[in-house]
Amino acid sequence: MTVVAPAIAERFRPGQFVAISVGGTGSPMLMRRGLPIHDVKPDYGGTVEFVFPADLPGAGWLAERRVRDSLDLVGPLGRPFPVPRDPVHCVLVGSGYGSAGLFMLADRLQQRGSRVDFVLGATSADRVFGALRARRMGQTATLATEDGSLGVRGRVTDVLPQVIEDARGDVVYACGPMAMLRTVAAVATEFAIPSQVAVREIVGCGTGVCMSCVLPVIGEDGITRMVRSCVEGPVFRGERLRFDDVGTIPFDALGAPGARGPVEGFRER
Amino acid sequence: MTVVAPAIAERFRPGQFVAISVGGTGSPMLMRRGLPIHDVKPDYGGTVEFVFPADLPGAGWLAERRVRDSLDLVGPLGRPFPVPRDPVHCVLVGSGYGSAGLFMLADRLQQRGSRVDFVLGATSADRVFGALRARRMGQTATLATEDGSLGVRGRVTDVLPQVIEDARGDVVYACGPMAMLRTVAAVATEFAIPSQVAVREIVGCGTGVCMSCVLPVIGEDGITRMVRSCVEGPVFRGERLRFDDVGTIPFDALGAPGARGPVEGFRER
Amino acid sequence: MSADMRTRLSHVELPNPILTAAGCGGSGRELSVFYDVSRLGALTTPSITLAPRAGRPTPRTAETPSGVLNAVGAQGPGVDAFLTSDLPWLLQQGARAVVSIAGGSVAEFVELAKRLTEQPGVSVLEVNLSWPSMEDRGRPFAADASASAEVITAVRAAARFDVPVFAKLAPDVPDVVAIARACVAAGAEGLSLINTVPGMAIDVDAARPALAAVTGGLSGPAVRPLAVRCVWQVHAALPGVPIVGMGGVMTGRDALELILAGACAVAVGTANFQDPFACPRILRELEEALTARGIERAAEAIGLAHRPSERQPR
Amino acid sequence: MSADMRTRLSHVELPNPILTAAGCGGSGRELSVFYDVSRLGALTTPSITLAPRAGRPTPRTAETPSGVLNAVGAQGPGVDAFLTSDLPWLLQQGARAVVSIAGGSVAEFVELAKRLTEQPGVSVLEVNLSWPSMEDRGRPFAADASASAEVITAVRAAARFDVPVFAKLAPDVPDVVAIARACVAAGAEGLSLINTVPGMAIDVDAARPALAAVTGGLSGPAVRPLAVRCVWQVHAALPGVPIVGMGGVMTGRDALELILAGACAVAVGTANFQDPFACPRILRELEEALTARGIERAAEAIGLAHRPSERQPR
Ligand SMILES: Cc1cc2nc3c(=O)[nH]c(=O)nc-3n(C[C@H](O)[C@H](O)[C@H](O)COP(=O)(O)OP(=O)(O)OC[C@H]3O[C@@H](n4cnc5c(N)ncnc54)[C@H](O)[C@@H]3O)c2cc1C
Ligand SMILES: Cc1cc2nc3c(=O)[nH]c(=O)nc-3n(C[C@H](O)[C@H](O)[C@H](O)COP(=O)(O)OP(=O)(O)OC[C@H]3O[C@@H](n4cnc5c(N)ncnc54)[C@H](O)[C@@H]3O)c2cc1C
Ligand SMILES: Cc1cc2nc3c(=O)[nH]c(=O)nc-3n(C[C@H](O)[C@H](O)[C@H](O)COP(=O)(O)O)c2cc1C
Ligand SMILES: Cc1cc2nc3c(=O)[nH]c(=O)nc-3n(C[C@H](O)[C@H](O)[C@H](O)COP(=O)(O)O)c2cc1C
Ligand code: FES
Ligand code: FES
Repeated sequence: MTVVAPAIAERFRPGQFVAISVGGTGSPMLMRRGLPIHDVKPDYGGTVEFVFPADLPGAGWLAERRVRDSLDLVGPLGRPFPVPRDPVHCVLVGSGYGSAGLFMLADRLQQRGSRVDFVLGATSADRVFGALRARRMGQTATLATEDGSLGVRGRVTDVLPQVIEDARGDVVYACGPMAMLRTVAAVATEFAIPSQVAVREIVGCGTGVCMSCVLPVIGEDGITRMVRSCVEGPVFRGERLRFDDVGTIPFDALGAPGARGPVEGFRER
Repeated sequence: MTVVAPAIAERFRPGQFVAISVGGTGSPMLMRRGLPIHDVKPDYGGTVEFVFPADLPGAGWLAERRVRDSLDLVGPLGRPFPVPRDPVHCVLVGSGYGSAGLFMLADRLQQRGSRVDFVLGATSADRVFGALRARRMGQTATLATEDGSLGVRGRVTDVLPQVIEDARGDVVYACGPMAMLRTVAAVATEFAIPSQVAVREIVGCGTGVCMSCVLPVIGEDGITRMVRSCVEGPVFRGERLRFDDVGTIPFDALGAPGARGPVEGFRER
Repeated sequence: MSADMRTRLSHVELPNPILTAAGCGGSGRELSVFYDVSRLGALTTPSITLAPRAGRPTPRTAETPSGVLNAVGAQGPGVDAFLTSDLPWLLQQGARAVVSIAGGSVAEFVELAKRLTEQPGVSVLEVNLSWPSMEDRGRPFAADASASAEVITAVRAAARFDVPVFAKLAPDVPDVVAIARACVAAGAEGLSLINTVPGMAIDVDAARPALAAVTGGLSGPAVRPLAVRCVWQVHAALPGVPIVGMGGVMTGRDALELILAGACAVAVGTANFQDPFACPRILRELEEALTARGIERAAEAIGLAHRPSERQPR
Repeated sequence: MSADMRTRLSHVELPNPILTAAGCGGSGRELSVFYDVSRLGALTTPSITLAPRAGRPTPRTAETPSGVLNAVGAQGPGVDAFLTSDLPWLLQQGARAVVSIAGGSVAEFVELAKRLTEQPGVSVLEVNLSWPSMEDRGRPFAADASASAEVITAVRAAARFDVPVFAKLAPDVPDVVAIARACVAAGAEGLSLINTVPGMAIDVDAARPALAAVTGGLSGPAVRPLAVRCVWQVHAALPGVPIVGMGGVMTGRDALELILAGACAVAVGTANFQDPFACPRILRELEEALTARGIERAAEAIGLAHRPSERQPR
């Protein structure tokens, strides 16, 4: 979906997202959906293109929007992908609609003289996003689908090690579902290269006030904190994000329930 | 608004209404709006035309519907206007969008050889519904607007006595806001002729299950009951509807709070 | 292959778990214009009172976001007319009747229970405990465990032994489980959860309460999270007690949500206003949802969301 | 001509009646990206606890019809970090701070009240009584009049005399007026109504609770009828006591609804998630709504819907 949004288009940096509101005024759906920005273009003073999955709650309403309808979106939000000053070899990994977030990054990296190799995948061919564009832009573009309907049969993470090796990758960038990011980060660690992963499902406010989107992340000081992926992410260094503990409060996290904190009651507000 | 609804078109009798649902699936607006049927036509297997006021909650959503969108409506509902077998002189009084309910009635009355005189009004010219059609169909058509922007300055009830006299009216039919129906009924009583009034604002279910739409009505047996205007109305005999007691439970109504019934608690469910 | 939809309210078997909620399905005649009411698991009657009641003044209902406020005040014909007209009509249709009763005192409840179960025909007696107690300055029985238990003990003693007594509870109490326990200890065979939640709306243009009665009961999808929570908590505490879940069920998915929380039947209220075909539609959707999940008997889904969770890596 | 929007929380004057609700406006820094937070009547902080808290596991929020369920569990930095970082930042912006406090025991509340009011800077202390009491097996203080009063008495004694103490109450009690009276008798200068309502949702596809914490608090327009009702009842019973009304306010009309019911200020919670500009927008809409009705001072609208009604013929 493409919208005219000059202010967002102007300020956007790769990895950032827009938080969109669905259902219109008086909608029974109150939370925003964070969606990766796929493209920004100078047309009509600045347009922003984003991709949404067909099963996103509110997707039906979004799909019904027509030309010249207005849409309520806030952005660009979040911390962008860090882009190295010097040319390096970058492997960009995307799954499903998460791939959408990678093309502007590739553009920026290539402007700085970096080499870009793509690894894109999805459950099936029709859900692979941007395969053509990846082929056009990337030094190489490796595709993987779980049903084998496009490229290799399997997951992006199955082919990733080979790609890193072949491309002599210096860094991995990824955007996709959490389970995939976890494997990507692990693969990067095996190769002893850094990974920058962008988490994808941000539902809440997108602006840091609702505290929905926290993840256990290890800080510079070695202390784990529950940090908001909408403002302190969506991009994290792969080795800082404690994937195994997502969905929990690790016992050693700052402020985790322990001897000192108040007990957790059966219904706390 | 015109919709294709053969089953409603086929069964419709003047005075009946449709109960429409606004906002689509998952809408935060849960109640139906009862709207007078303006016209039914044989096109496309049977279409139904109804009118809704611009300030109806949900009017914005209704106005946004486009050709071929589907709409959820139930009808025809309610008891129709009784139509005399023999030709008589009928005065049809409508206010605002309530006028919409009168044209099919006029048609039916004229088919039976009755004479029809219209009295239509609204706050201002742009809110008078069907003035042209009334002029075409009626023996006479008297228009009244509160600001004088069309026809006589004043309310329909100001001009009604003169029309009844001129037309030698045998019966008055009316559809419009409650306060107007009340005066219409009073005028008819003064002329010692019957009035048939159709109440207009029915919000709830339209099918008799929610008990929202009750009015105090005197039955054949002389006992006042709180009756549902969606199933026992929307058409009532003017002299049976206790206009002065609308919005109350008259002390002499069947089951009114009294010596025998349980007390009314501060929050009863 | 379609799922086996049968369910039980205590020893009473119903062909399917979709009921109308009290006061939301009329006498049954209104809905029978649209479908055969014997297709319902059961029809729950409006709360029957001893004397006829004219109800509260209008406006009686107001729309709120995803909700409806009502202060109908149990307009109804009284127990005599119910027994001579409405109940026989329902039985003649082959429908099952859950009969809701409401009284201002224990004595009224007892009288109603006796009168209604003298003859066969009532499948289940549902005791509306949200009714204001005349003896406690209009405070609803359901606000207090001992007041609730007192009514249930008396109703259980007065009603025919083979008619199960279900206590219908209010959600706006700090501890719904305590009230539920007290009712079950007092002899209730089952529980109905939840009644409406006291609410209010103001017509901002008129600067007046939107309802003539000022406050009213909130129903509809807005309150579904309260219903799910109450059913969940009570089923966790009293897993053997049958629960009729209700509150904001508009679709088969919503009905399934309450069943997964622990309800063995689901009553549909406000949805009947929005869609006269709501009950048969919800039944069909529920059946499809179960089949799609490979669940062959509706009964298997009851309380399923309580099973201990294997922590999955996400 | 624009309306005079000033209002008072006890003796504290605010430039306008629109506040953020506790836990819904972050530390203020997040919203300051969008507008100057000194334009708020006040910013209410998340409930401050003695120790830092990591909060509850995710998923922490779920969407329900016109509502949001949350079980964030008051993630926060603890009182020390609040005093050294968040509060000075707010004051530096020229913003006013209503500081919400939460403790598991009376002693914790006392410690918090002391620490926070030792230095000036706190405009109002809001006592979150929905917090589970460690001394009463996790039952919230707000469920019980005497437990609430005990906390308020102690906080009032511990806090600086010139900092008004507001008691924030839960709506899910049979008689909110009784709790309100007890708090005012115990020394509360005002009341905040309402906190979230305990609710739950089940992910029907996973057949699991949607929240990691199973139950959560319901907020948003779904609960506005409860908020209006509580504000109305408490204002009717205690007309002189200032009330901060909140619950489901999304627009200026909604804010006006609570003011007409008796609130002298309105806090905006969930709407901040939906629209980062919610507070300034609601303030503007409220001002327009007042002006359109010929009301020159916001204060004149407080409780206006309570005026006796001349019965109008309809
Ligand atoms: C804001 C938001 C809210 C949403 N809320 C809901 C909701 O409430 N309910 C709901 O049903 N859906 C919800 N969705 C939709 C859902 O999260 C995804 O959008 C949906 O799964 C489809 O996305 P996808 O096509 O990218 O496929 P995905 O399921 O995201 O997967 C894409 C590909 O990632 C790769 N992958 C997956 N797992 C691994 C792994 N472990 N290792 C390596 N690779 C892997 C595979 O190649 C897979 O095919 C929501 C989405 C968004 C954005
Ligand atoms: C289902 C439904 C729900 C609605 N809910 C709301 C709501 O919640 N809030 C809201 O603001 N609006 C609501 N409305 C809108 C409102 O009821 C009317 O639709 C609105 O007043 C405009 O209708 P109208 O143009 O017919 O003018 P009306 O106000 O209906 O009046 C038309 C004309 O009737 C005549 N008339 C009026 N009073 C008298 C009298 N005493 N004697 C003689 N003649 C008289 C006058 O000529 C007047 O100009 C609702 C409407 C419907 C159908
Ligand atoms: C108009 C209306 C009338 C009701 N009348 C009764 C009643 O007489 N007795 C009763 O126990 N509950 C009554 N209820 C409550 C419903 O039975 C049900 O518990 C509640 O509405 C929640 O379900 P819902 O959200 O599906 O409507 C009534 C509800 C409504 C909306
Ligand atoms: C995510 C979230 C966090 C909240 N945190 C607190 C809190 O820390 N302390 C408190 O007293 N209330 C808290 N609340 C309750 C709100 O302050 C407010 O009372 C409630 O949400 C109703 O208002 P709303 O419908 O405008 O959100 C929180 C609400 C939400 C949604
Ligand atoms: S989405 Fe609300 S804090 Fe991140
Ligand atoms: S509108 Fe529901 S009973 Fe008439």
